[in-house]
Amino acid sequence: MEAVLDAAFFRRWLTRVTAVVEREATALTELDSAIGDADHGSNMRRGFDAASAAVDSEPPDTPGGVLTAVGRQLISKVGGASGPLYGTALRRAGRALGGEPRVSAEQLRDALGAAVDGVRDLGGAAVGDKTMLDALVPAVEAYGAALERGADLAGALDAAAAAARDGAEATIGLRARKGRASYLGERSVGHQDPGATSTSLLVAALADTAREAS
Amino acid sequence: MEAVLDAAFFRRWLTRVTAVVEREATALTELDSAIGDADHGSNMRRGFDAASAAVDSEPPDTPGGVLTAVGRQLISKVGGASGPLYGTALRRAGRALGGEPRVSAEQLRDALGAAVDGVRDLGGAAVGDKTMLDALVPAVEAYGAALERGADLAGALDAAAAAARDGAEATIGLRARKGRASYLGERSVGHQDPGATSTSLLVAALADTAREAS
Amino acid sequence: MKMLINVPETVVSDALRGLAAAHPELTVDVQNRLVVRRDAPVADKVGVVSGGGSGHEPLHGGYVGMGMLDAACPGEVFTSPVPDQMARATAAVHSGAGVLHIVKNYTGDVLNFKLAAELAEDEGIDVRQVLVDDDVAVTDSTHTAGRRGTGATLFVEKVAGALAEAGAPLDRVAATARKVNECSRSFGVALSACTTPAKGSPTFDLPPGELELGVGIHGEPGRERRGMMTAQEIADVALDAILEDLPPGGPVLLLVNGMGGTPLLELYGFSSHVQRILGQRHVGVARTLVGNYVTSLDMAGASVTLCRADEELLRLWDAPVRTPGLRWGC
Amino acid sequence: MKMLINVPETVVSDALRGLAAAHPELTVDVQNRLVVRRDAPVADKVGVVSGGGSGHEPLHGGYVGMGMLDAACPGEVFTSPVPDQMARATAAVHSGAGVLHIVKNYTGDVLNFKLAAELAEDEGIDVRQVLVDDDVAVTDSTHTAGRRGTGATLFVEKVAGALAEAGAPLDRVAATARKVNECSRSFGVALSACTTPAKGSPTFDLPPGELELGVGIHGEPGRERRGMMTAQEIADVALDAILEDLPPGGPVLLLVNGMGGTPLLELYGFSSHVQRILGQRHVGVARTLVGNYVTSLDMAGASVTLCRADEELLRLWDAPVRTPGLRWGC
Ligand SMILES: Nc1ncnc2c1ncn2[C@@H]1O[C@H](COP(=O)(O)OP(=O)(O)O)[C@@H](O)[C@H]1O
Ligand SMILES: Nc1ncnc2c1ncn2[C@@H]1O[C@H](COP(=O)(O)OP(=O)(O)O)[C@@H](O)[C@H]1O
Ligand SMILES: [Mg+2]
Ligand SMILES: [Mg+2]
Ligand SMILES: [Mg+2]
Ligand SMILES: [Mg+2]
Repeated sequence: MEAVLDAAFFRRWLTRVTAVVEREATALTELDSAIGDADHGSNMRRGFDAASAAVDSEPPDTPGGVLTAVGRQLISKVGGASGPLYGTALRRAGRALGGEPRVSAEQLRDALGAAVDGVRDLGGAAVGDKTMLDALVPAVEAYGAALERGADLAGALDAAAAAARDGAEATIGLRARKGRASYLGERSVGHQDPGATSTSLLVAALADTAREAS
Repeated sequence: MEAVLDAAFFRRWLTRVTAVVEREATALTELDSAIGDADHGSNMRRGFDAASAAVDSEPPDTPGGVLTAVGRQLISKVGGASGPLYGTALRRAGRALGGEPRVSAEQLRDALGAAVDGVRDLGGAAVGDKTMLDALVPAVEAYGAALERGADLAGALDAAAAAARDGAEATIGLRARKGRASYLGERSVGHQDPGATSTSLLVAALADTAREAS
Repeated sequence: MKMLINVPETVVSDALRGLAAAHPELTVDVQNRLVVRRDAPVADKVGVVSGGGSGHEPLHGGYVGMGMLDAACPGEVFTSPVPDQMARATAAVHSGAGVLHIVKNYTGDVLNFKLAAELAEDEGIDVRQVLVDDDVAVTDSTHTAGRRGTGATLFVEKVAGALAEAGAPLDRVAATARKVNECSRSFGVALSACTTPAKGSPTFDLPPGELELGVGIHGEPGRERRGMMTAQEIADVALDAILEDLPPGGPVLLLVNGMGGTPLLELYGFSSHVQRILGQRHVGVARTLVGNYVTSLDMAGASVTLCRADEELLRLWDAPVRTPGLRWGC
Repeated sequence: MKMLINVPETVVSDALRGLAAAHPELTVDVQNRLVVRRDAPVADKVGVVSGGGSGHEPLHGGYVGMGMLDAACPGEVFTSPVPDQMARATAAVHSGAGVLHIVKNYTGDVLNFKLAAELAEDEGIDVRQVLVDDDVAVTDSTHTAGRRGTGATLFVEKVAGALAEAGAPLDRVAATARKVNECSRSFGVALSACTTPAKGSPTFDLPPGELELGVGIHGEPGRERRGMMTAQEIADVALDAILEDLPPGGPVLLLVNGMGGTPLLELYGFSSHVQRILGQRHVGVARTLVGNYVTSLDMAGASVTLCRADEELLRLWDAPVRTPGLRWGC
């Protein structure tokens, strides 16, 4: 059975992401310690804990509502670079999904595109700058391409997750041009970007949520 | 040939002490680091370097003059507890030797006694308090006893040096009641007192100077 | 690494509680993480607000008070605060004359202050922003997020605060704050990494006998690792980098800043080398500050900041200031 | 351990040169190791002199100036200065009204100041001495050199300096200084040992997960080693020891002092626990100071000092002071 993209789906995704971030927080902080300031794990954990708590206490009844609420929490609880960037990404995605109780795989594609635009507009980074965009952009592209090829939601999200993971890994070879890691110049090469890594976790959680439902 | 206790003898002693202190400075500081503030070696080195330089530049022509000059330099260059204590000890010893160009082994005994009194008066410590007195007092006693038994200068100073070394080693078992080490209470037990150790070096240098001359 | 804390999670709120108890002249909102002058908003005065990650104390909370900041928003350790904090601070110090945001140039600070300014402007508050980006260690600005804001933040906050206190309008306070930043350059060096409470171990490995040149204040490694150098050699490298880039002009304000873990004895010694080299290069020093002003937790090391100061800047620098971290003239 | 120095031998003179350059209001005699108020001797004013080993900065050189010390004599690191320094300082600040020596109770300081007082008295200068011995960690005073002088030194120097500035005669300045000491108690804790330049490695080994309770400020180990404790537990132990011994009375001056290597963020957090516990025990806090005031090089840790303060002490505490390390009211 094909997964249904309703509010419950995105709440399950949120629960999963919160658990994954909890589990991976130390690893994310470790990555951030090599080329940043050793806080990405705690930032993500603080944000998703707050988002889970907010959504649990006042559950929105649309997919857009869930994503917007998560985005708002990330903005007002995280700080740092990742807080406003992820927060804006999710708010834009939520806004793109509008007030519908269920959305289609195609609508999700557009929402993901809006998320990319949000990160680009606010942070001014491009693909190749060694940021979360290096996982997010390939993920969104792979998702769209898979849908084009006729994949179902779970299949397309699997493609997205694989692309995100590859994108995150490929940041190892990149020299950072945005964010804190850019201060290191050449010395940023050889380390995986923490934000790209957390993005790949968020996308993998989407795929897992879809697979679990189908 | 019996050593002659003239100004040259005490200058040779000073040269020897300066070299010994230079060599042992790290070890003395190490001892002071365990139960004090890790400066006894550099204190002694600073003091004897200054004393050597002063005596070389204006050589006194009596034993009393040499010891007084050394004492004055220790007081005005060392600081800490050991500076005024050693300085006063040597000034008192120098004063006891008066203005004579040569002194006897018995006069040296009285001068050493005056040194002990100087340390006692200024510092208020008694034997057993884990200080330089625990090497100095047995050394002076052993020296006097050896002279009584008819030993010559070199023999009596050898006895003094042995007693000083034993006294210094015996401070390991003592609990400090004076100086910085006293702050440690029971924890001062098990460590050799730095000041008693440097005293045993000063006395050994006296014996070596006498033996070298004889 | 051992720390004098209860648990990492409460480090910032505990410190704010301590600040509140020690400084009754400040209003500290522990819940919302704000430090505000007790007499805010001061009638007809431009409000001056700054903020950033915690771990740089006394920056910024320690610089709240008469003649300097009206409010500060401390974030988590090394994490910029969130827009809600800055928006609240802005509202709390707004007397009608507008509010200046002093923002150190880090992606997180810039983005969060940007969102905060939008929120404040929604409330009808006139907000100007000045970016501090004085760290010459970050050279290649088209390939980076731009230069970091470090020691010059102190100069900008002091001068802008003095000018606001004197009743200058928002545009003038903002323009002068920008001028201070443009006239300032910094360079930092680390002899050890720092340890954040959340991580609990040093943020990078620095073997004995090596140091990091061109470090920031967030425990990130620097531009270059070298074998250990003397204080004098370090002063040379720092001043070479700074003077190459510093605009020409008259005498300078000099800040010899400790990173937190370096004893004042060493800092003053380091400062003597800095002063000697400046003398050799014919750079006059009008005012000197030596101490831990913009720190990086327990990191051992120091930074040097120079600011070309004209008569006006010196006058504003000398104006009375009364904060926990900087005080004179009253 | 890495240090921001040239060579260990010049650490103190380099720091004095740095102090001189940063503070034109002080006369620094690098050769003779003296820091003196530029306007000394102040006519008809009692001179106030202190000194001790270096490594405790800003103590003592950083407390020279209007309303506090007239002169300070810095010794080598952790080594008391020599009598010649103190005698010179005494002569330099003697206006005819006599001179007070503020001496921390360590054998070296006591002996050297004693010899210095004899030298000064030979010159016909009336000298009084006040011993500071506030450290309650040293309990067994018949079996020790007596309690150490630590944090209370700051209180004694500030209050004696204010009273001398107000024109009080020598006996009164000395008596009040003694009263401050008698009303003060301190307790210190180390999370790490410090490293002296001469030794170049930590003065004692403190394994991860352990701390030293009841430490002094010279890198000596404390009275007891324990497994790591929270800030709150440490505050409890320190206040238990202090309050058991503190004379009863009114509100207190509180100093939460950093040993040098502990970030201000942690110190303020620690201070919040100290204040909370004092509140629970109904001890009113009249004034609070949080920061690195009496340090021990780069040692991580903190000490707490309380001083029962009557109206007069509070007035003297609040009086204007203008020194590199403590400044208010002017
Ligand atoms: N301008 C930017 N655009 C997109 N992503 C960015 C940008 N700057 C930083 N990032 C991402 O943010 C991550 C760091 O997040 P985090 O550590 O939480 O914040 P901070 O850098 O403020 O400490 C980086 O790994 C990078 O992926
Ligand atoms: N009151 C005293 N009487 C005699 N000797 C003392 C006294 N106090 C300390 N000492 C000696 O001084 C030594 C320490 O000297 P040093 O380390 O140079 O000075 P400080 O203790 O001031 O650092 C001790 O090991 C002890 O032998
Ligand atoms: Mg980070
Ligand atoms: Mg010693
Ligand atoms: Mg951060
Ligand atoms: Mg000493």
